[in-house]
Amino acid sequence: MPIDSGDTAFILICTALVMLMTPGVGLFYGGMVRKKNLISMIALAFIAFALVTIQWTFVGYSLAFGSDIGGFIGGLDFLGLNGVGMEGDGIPDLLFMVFQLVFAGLTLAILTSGIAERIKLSSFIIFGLLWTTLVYDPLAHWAWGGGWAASLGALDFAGGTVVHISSGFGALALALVIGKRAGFGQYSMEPHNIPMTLLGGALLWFGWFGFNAGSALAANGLAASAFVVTNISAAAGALAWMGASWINGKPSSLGMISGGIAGLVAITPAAGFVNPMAAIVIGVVAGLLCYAALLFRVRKGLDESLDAWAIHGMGGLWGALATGIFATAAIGGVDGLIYGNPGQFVIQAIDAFVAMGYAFGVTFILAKLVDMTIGLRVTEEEEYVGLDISQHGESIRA
Amino acid sequence: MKKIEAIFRPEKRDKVKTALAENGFFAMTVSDVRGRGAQKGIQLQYRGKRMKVDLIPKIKIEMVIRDDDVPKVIGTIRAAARTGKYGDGRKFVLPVDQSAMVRTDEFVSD
Amino acid sequence: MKKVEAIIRPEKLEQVKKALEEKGFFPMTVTEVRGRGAQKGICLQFRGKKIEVDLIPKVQIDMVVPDSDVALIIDTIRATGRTGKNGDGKIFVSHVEIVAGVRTDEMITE
Amino acid sequence: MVLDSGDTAFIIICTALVLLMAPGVGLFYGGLVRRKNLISMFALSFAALAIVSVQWILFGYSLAFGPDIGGLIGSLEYAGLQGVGLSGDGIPDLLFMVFQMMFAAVTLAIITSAVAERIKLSSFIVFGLLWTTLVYDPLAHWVWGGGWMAGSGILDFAGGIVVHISAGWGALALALVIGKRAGFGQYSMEPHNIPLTLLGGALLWFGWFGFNAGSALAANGLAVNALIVTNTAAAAGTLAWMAASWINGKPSSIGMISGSIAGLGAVTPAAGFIDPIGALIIGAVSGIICYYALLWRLNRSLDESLDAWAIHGVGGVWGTVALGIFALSGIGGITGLIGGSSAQLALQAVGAVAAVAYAFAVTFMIAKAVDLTMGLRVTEDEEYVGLDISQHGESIYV
Repeated sequence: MPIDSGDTAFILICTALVMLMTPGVGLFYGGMVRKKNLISMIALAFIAFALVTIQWTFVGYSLAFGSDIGGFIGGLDFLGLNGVGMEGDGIPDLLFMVFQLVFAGLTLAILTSGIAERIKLSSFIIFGLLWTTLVYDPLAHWAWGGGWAASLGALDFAGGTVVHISSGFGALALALVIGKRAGFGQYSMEPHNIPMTLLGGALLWFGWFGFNAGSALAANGLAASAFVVTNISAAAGALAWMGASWINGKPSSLGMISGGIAGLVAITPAAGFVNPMAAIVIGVVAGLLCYAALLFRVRKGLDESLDAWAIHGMGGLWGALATGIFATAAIGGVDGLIYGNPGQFVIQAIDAFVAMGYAFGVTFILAKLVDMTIGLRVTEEEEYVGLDISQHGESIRA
Repeated sequence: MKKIEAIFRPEKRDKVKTALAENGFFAMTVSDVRGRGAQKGIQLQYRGKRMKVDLIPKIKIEMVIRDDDVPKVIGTIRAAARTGKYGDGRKFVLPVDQSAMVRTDEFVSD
Repeated sequence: MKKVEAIIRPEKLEQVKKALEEKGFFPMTVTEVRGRGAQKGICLQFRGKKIEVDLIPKVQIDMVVPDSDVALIIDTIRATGRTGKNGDGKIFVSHVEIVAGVRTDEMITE
Repeated sequence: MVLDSGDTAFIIICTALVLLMAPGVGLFYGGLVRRKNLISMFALSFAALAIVSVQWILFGYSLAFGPDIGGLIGSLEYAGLQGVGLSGDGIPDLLFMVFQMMFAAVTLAIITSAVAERIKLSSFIVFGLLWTTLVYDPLAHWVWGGGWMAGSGILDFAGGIVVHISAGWGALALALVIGKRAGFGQYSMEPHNIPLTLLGGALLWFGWFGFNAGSALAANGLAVNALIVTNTAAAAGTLAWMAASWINGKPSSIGMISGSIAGLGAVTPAAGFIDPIGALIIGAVSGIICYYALLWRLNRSLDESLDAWAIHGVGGVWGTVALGIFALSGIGGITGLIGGSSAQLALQAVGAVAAVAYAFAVTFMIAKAVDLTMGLRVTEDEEYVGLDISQHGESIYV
């Protein structure tokens, strides 16, 4: 099939939009930490993106999208982008490659939630390279590169399993290995710059249109449908979280934007398969579920600091299951539970739980490995003065 | 009347505020400051190079109270703000000669 | 004990800090403040219009020291903080009755 | 040729992305200055955007892209956009005009680096108008408007010569004329708001996709390649600068983002001619040489305050020359040194040297002329209280 200029234009722009989500995550997280770690959070997002760019160019793309080896991983045939060219099916192969690259970069940035305010920069670089190679790339292969999940018929439109379950449950494992922040639970660690978090959230919402609609890989009706349900689910999630937190006190702006993100996460795997009414249900449930997960996390005294687990992990899990419930053949060609196809729900559940187990298990092992060799964590004094000064030699003047 | 200036760790702010309020001391002014004490800041080891972080963020609260409340306020702040490690901070007590309200014409002097 | 409050130009902070350190005075608290002095700020001429900028950013250094050190500290701050132009700042000294540590039960009274 | 809706859609969006780079530069620079000059840096970028938008429509576009006069400048045939219409080759001529306008605007915004914290607003407006007319427009004509560089085969895909060499070396000349900031070298002038600079850097990186990919002027394989090499060079520059500065101390986030911009600046001229591996090398080398250029600038205590010279100027020269080294015939039809042909390298070197000399010399003369007539610089008191208050009557203090 020849290259279509409209499709190519659309995916080029979507790639740029998804790229902007990575600093968006940095700002989102940066506003939620204490002032002494703000620069560090934004810097980690940039470093994640830069690292993955290089890794993806050399091996990552090939591992994820190379010819299938046993359903588990891609072969090394696209090493160094060998054979990935300007021709392709509707859009150039190279464009597909870079569109997938920005997803991988974003996923590593989301993971930094688990190690906020206490990670050693050098260890993050090593860990990040290992993680994207051994967790992200296989998961991307399973779902999109012709791996076992794809053969089974599991649906993941834009990355509920690959991006959100992997980063959310990975962040949880990572937080368990690195341990709590000094003083966690003894005194409050309030977000110090909420407008910055709201700005980051806005960039995320904006970029998510590229993320989900672009996953149609063409400027067509499916992309438009994905765009619509993405926005609806985000709005429903924001209102649901706001409502739930209002019952317990004041509806914080932070809760509202978290609900928005929860809705966006949950609709991600389903965006190409569900209609707007289902998107409302998915978004509302995501808002409530992620809010409950966050309260559970806080009550348990788990320091998965910025709630990638509660929002991306649990939201991604719900979204993967919801795809099996609400999918309708009229949109994506596959029916779900409520349209009389319980089989799809079972497939979604298998895929989601295997991905969850894999992401958690492998992340845990990698984190332990890095921790035992070079140490994940900064010293107590470095942590006390903050990572901005201790890792970057910079600080924010009052 | 005395003025108390207490400088302590920022993360203890809420605890100190609550403890003072429970003992009936409510009025105060709070500022974000940076400071260093006799222990000369925090030394970080960095690849053999040493790096000194000397001005560390602290909280300063200022309260003007009656002379006989001084020991109680000092005790309360101490109990709430102490971790036992260097960098817990200091309190200074200064004499205040007069205190005048802005809203009313009230004028208190010793 | 005396409390020295020195209000200086922000760009002089590093030099003043260093000079005090060399003279052996390490502990201090630094606050970013804005202030105006007797010269009534800086008056800018703009096409016949006058713009007065009166609250100009300054840095306040607070130190509590034995009475006998006050003169040396004032000299040191003056020597390094001075540019000779309006707006170099001012130094105030007040009496401190009690100095109490937070980490320890240290209590110095006069 | 008829208009292509895909290409047109793409370039319209790219124009918007490039527009966003102007405030991006403002944020980037705004975070690097002292707090009393933040509004001023931001306002200068907006002023640059406004000045150039008007100048470009009245006669700038015609000077750059009008019928050639002696290889040096375009004629005034398109003055007032006469004859620039809705028809065109793939995209409407008007769209090409406005896309180019944004480049001119961003270039003028970049040059404000040299005059940060001490320029008189009225003088900047006069200087900016002269500069964009006498430096930018001729250079754009030479390279893209059918001038002597285009005629002799000197290549510049998206503006290494036109945008980065001109802004960077112009900034150096301007800094020499206006002189150092009061107190420069006597006390430190630390960046006061690093997160703002990082946000600006994120917007630049994002906008650069439009800048470079859009320069293909169509949504095709060449655009895709340009986007990928842009991203790759940015990532390589980030990591290279980070590593270089890590050796000398802490890897600052400012250094990291400066490395990104260095990579982006260097890949700009080459984006349509190289592959991702070439981009990796160009980006990494750019990160390192721009870092040393910055150190050199500091050693010589030159107050080219925000390093447009070190990053855009030096990075632009390197990128322009590197095009002659890494060009592959399979991508842009040009063979560089690694393909066994040294002819292009020689041409590129001539182009870079000529552009450096022209930009530096003419900027120097314009700056001198403005300085002698109306004075470039604010008074000492105005500088001390900051340009926010003295030039705009505003302040970010509460």
